[in-house]
Amino acid sequence: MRNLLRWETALVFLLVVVALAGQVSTDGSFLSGGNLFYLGLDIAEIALIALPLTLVIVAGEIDLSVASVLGLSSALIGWLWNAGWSLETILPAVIVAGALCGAVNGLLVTRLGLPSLAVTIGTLALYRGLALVVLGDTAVADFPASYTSFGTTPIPGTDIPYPIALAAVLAVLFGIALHASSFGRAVFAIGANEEGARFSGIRVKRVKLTLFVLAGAVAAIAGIVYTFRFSSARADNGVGLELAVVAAVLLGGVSIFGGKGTLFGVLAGVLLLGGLRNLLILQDTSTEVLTIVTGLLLLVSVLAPSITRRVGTLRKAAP
Amino acid sequence: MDRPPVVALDEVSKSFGAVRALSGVSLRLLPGEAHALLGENGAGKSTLIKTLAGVHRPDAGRVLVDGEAVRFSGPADALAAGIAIIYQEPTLFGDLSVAENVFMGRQPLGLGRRIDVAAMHARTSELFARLGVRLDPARPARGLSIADQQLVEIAKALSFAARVIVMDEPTAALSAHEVQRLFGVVQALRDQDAAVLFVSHRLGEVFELCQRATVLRDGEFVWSGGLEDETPDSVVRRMVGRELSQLFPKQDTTAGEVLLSVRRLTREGVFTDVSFDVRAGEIVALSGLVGAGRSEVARAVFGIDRPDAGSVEVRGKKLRHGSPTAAMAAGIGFVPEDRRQQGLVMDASIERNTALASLGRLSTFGLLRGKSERALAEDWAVKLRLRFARLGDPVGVLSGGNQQKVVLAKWLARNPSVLIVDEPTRGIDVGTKAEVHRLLSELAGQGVAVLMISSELPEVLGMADRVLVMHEGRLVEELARHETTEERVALAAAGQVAS
Amino acid sequence: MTATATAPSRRTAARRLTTRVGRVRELGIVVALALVVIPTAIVNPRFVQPQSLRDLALNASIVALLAVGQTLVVITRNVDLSVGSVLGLSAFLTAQHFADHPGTPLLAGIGFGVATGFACGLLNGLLVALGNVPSLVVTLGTLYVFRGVDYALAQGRQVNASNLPDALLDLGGSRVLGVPVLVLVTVAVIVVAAVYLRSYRSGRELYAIGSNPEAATLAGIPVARRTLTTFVLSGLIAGLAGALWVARYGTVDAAAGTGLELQVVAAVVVGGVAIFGGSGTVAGAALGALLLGTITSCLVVLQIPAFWQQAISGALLLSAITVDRLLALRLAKALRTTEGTSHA
Amino acid sequence: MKTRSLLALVMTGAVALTACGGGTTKDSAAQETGGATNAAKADPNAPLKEGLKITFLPKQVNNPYFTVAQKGAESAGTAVKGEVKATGPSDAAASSQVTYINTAAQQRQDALVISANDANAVAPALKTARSQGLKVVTFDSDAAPDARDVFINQATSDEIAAGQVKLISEAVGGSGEIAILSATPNATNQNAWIEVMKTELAKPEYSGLKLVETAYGNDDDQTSFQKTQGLLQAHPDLKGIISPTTVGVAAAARYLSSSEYKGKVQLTGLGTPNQMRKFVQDGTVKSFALWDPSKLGYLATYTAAALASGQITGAEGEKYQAGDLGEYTIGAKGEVVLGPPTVFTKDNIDQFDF
Repeated sequence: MRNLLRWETALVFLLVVVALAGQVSTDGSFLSGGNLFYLGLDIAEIALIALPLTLVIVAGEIDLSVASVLGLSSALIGWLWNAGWSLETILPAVIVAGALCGAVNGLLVTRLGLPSLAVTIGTLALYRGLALVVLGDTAVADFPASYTSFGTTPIPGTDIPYPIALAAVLAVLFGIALHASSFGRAVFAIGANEEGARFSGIRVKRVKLTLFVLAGAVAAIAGIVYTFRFSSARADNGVGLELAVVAAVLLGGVSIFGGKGTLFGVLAGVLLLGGLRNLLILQDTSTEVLTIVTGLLLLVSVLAPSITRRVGTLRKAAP
Repeated sequence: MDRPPVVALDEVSKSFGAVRALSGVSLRLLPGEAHALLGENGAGKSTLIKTLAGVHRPDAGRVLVDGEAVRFSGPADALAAGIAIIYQEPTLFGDLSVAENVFMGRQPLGLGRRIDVAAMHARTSELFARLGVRLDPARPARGLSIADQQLVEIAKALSFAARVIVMDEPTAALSAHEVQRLFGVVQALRDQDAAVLFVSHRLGEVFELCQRATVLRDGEFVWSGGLEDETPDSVVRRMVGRELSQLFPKQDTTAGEVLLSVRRLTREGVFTDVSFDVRAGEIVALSGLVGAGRSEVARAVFGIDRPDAGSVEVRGKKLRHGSPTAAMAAGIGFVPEDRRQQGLVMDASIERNTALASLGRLSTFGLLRGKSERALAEDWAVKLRLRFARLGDPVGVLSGGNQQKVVLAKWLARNPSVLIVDEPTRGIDVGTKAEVHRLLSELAGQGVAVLMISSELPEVLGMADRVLVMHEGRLVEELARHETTEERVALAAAGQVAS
Repeated sequence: MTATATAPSRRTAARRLTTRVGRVRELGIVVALALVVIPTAIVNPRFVQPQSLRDLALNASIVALLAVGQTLVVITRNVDLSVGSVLGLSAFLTAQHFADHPGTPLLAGIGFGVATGFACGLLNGLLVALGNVPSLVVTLGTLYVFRGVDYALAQGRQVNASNLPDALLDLGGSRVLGVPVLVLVTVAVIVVAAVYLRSYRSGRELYAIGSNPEAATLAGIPVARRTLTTFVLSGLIAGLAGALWVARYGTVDAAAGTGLELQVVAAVVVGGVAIFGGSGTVAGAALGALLLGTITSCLVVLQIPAFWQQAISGALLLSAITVDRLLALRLAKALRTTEGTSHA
Repeated sequence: MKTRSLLALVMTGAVALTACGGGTTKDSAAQETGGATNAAKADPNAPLKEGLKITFLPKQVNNPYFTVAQKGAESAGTAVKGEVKATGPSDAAASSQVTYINTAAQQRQDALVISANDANAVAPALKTARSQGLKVVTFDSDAAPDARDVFINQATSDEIAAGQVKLISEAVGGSGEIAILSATPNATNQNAWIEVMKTELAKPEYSGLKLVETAYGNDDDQTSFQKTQGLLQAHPDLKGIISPTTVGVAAAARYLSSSEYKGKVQLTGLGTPNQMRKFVQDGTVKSFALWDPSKLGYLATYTAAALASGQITGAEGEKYQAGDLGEYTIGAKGEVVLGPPTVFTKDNIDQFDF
């Protein structure tokens, strides 16, 4: 526990360092309202998906299909829009579809007892494949500006993008669910010791199913955000995003083995990755550096706790 | 017995962080002897064994093999020195065949250093024959009963003609018959001049098998010597360092209404047609050999496993099958067999573990009330005399006995009307054991119906108002308190019931 | 229960079932392959002509190679997600090496690629074995790092067939007795790995590690060293695959092999290797790769829109793990009823 | 129950946030086409400003084709005494350019030269950037017309398509089945060319040629390989393949050269000389075409400089000097055409290095 807290402190410290370095090196444009608006837009989908995924990983499972659900929901939006549905019907329908995708993952994991890693690698291909089947390789772009502007303009009078406001609201909800509710306590217990949780009367299967459904639904919401932000419904939207989200969650100090992690850490992780990325792009750093930095941060995030632990025990053992 | 020791520890110390697990402990294992290692939980037995096994390196002191100081850099070195360890929890490879488990890393080789599978199977069969066991060498280890797993471990130790064999609670999972077999094997090993280090909480077995013993307490060496002049009482005194009051203090209570009623419960291939009642104020023991289906019945009653047929009723109301939630709502509490895996979340705090079964009661609209949670944990920590530093500490740092108290607290916090306890004192030191027994007795006195599963006959005899005996998945005998003798229970458990 | 009386027959039944499950699993893939190939061949007989069969084997061979390395890793309850990036890095460096040093002997150049893979694998292995960090995360990290290094070294350049020696390009197309050399190399690697896993102590130890890591430590198995070895082997094979990629495609830039890791993991899982270690064979994994590749080719030949391909391979992967699970449950039940047979 | 209510809360929250008022359908949605209004007036004689800051944003960095184009852009930058910096995503996903467009706006660049991954996905960001004063020039692959000032077309679709059909007709001897191996099915330029090829093939002089299939290799080596094999198996009498994409044509050439179809099945397409040199020399490919990507980059960058200097506004009919390339005229819909593609054969291929 103490190690985790230390890791989150380190994250906040890193965030401050990045912010200050960015501010100095870009002559103040890094923390300007305009840039923060773009930064917010860039991390919106990752931030959204990271919320339920944190819970899933804390419960000792993983969902790699989230980006494909995002793509499928985007494809569905385009397909239904072309079919003449109204957006007011499409959006709830798409969220339900996302929840269904999550439910399929969850049922395969809980009912058949399959490992979620394998299941969601399978549905990663399946859902992306379905997206391609639905929309093919075409793009649907003729959405009304009243909707797409949610993704391109800030909330009037502020520099806050709408998707970030949505993510913030959901973050509070998920934070409460994970850290202050009996549901969250069950999630931690399942991740730390599933059998023990079951023997304590926790409905392990139901909790896990709920988590996968949430992951699917939120991934679909992220798909809506993505579609309107780029006013482009395509089957290949968000390809590969799952790795970025997993990277952010792990960087946030969530244990890949489950049972440990905080939502605050994850949000800090998302911000750190997004901020660093934004800063590097502002600095015209070449893309390969971005790729390498992402990878290194991920390595550091898993190596750091084990190193601090080792140093800690050494220090304790010294006297 | 003047021969030099095969293996000896000389003033060995070992610390983990601030915790001193062993300080200046010595041990001499002579060829041809069976030597008991005794001590309460947390006395340092496991650390000592792991030092012999090469898992831990001592901070100070020496490990001597044939009188020469050695440094084990890992388990492989210890194995090479002829030290075999049979751990309390079997350490088999479920995906591999039984024969490969026996010969892992030492498989007989044929042409081109390739493994000779036929030879390996043949040699495994030979070993099993020596143990009097019929197991297929080619079958995978997954699915073996705990007793069979233990036997594979023993065969493994035999397979490389070890000069020192360490057995950590080898009899915990074995039937009386198998225990006798094992003792025969130990005798045979002694005849071949091997040394056997025997760790057990069952003092009867210790006195039957061993010639000498070493006692540890709180990581320190207490005593070592021949057992011929000792009695179980004198050894226990050395272990706990104080006199013990009566071990099994069940008070007499009058049984009330039937609280738990199990009818014709069946789970295919596991247990068949099990029916019994437990009344308020009663402690009913479910006895039998390990693998007879006792724990499985308890799991099915609590809803962990779904029975194929039959019913479970609490206060006359039928329970939904396969739902721990329903069982809990009806007032059943369940202290499971395996504390570490099933009873507790080891990384979580004492407080959280205590509250884990009461989350619903501790929250409003799904939101937890932190104060109530803390108050609950504090309350039960006091009631059960839990020894701890902070309620926020992970439960994993507690001793086994204190961990068991946390499990009990978790269930008692729900005020259960039916409490199922599966091996409630397994691997617990003698002092805590007495506390647990007193607690169960008090609960019964308060009108709780207690169903107790135990492999220790003295415990069964001391605690139970009635004893149900299972054999191969069936309930074969029911004995009232006055009828119960060690012999009748043992006979019934072996399947020999006087009709 | 009359366990004692019926035990022997049940026991052998369980044993037979166990030994069979492995074979059944591989047989299942072969059946699936037949189910895919035969209808396609009926629709289009050219699908089973020599050239076409060669193409099928060639298409699968690089993924099959990577699947062999991945199997070694997965058996020990780890995973190597960086194989696609290692392949890309090795492919580019090999091609660049050949282009910069036109006189390089063929084997030396391929050795260069293999050495690249070796270095990457070593890094992965050291991080996993010594850093005590979950391999999923480590290799996810190095997936980014290796690809980034690849981009950084390539600087947008591309190595074209005209810069590569004919000997290398011929390797991608030439045949021995009608079988393409690439396929022969793949088969050789599969055979070596299969024999190693089946009949050598250290190979069996990999299964032991995946089956029960703690027990493996206690049994004196050098877990860290073996884990390191599997990652090195996986990297090495990915390096070789990178060199062969150059031979096959002739045109290489820094993006070669992007996203290949998912195909490889899918092949391994479809091939019956348990994702949590302890069981599976390289032959199964290679067959899995062949099946997935063949399905893609069949869709092309049957002129089914390519959009279906991904959905189908996803569904296939899911059904593979489901079948595995059901088989395992059946096996567990069979073993359960043979319990309690230890007393003679 | 708690979990369910939580779920419900999340869902309704999301729905409430998106649902606003009456039904918005495809039909009801008013198509508001902004249309580039060129308020400013062009001054053909305005001097090129010095020190212009121009961002060059390819579909994907590390793509060899764009690396060549980037060199042209950089030499144009030197020619106009401006500062050209190349940046961009490492993947060609529809949306990954948006960040870079936003960044260019943040950095107060003068102009943006971009090859759009997705015509629509980049449009909102481009519009925002233009509203902040950036001049936007698209090249190679256009964005939505109202989101950019000028589009530099490598060659007109007619020129490219007609050229490709002519090359394959010559290669196969005027008759036989042919197929097309394209990039992705939604690649705008590919589809435009394929359409023109179809009308071209309908002409009497190509009556002997029969287009049997269009396959999509997704600009990926492996997929292009498999699609080529598939075409050959599905159509036993196939005589020729047109692959109007650099990745596809190289992959197809490599496959043919190492298979028994070498010399029997003809191949042409759009490819770079360096990629194709080997296959032209070994006879797999007789001829193929391409414009010079570096000239494309040069022209696009020069045009951006002209826009930023006020020489042109992007209106039809405006003329301007593009350095070494001479004079260009802006055509309909703000398009500028680089010129006819070069045809490469065994005889001339060694004169080119890109």
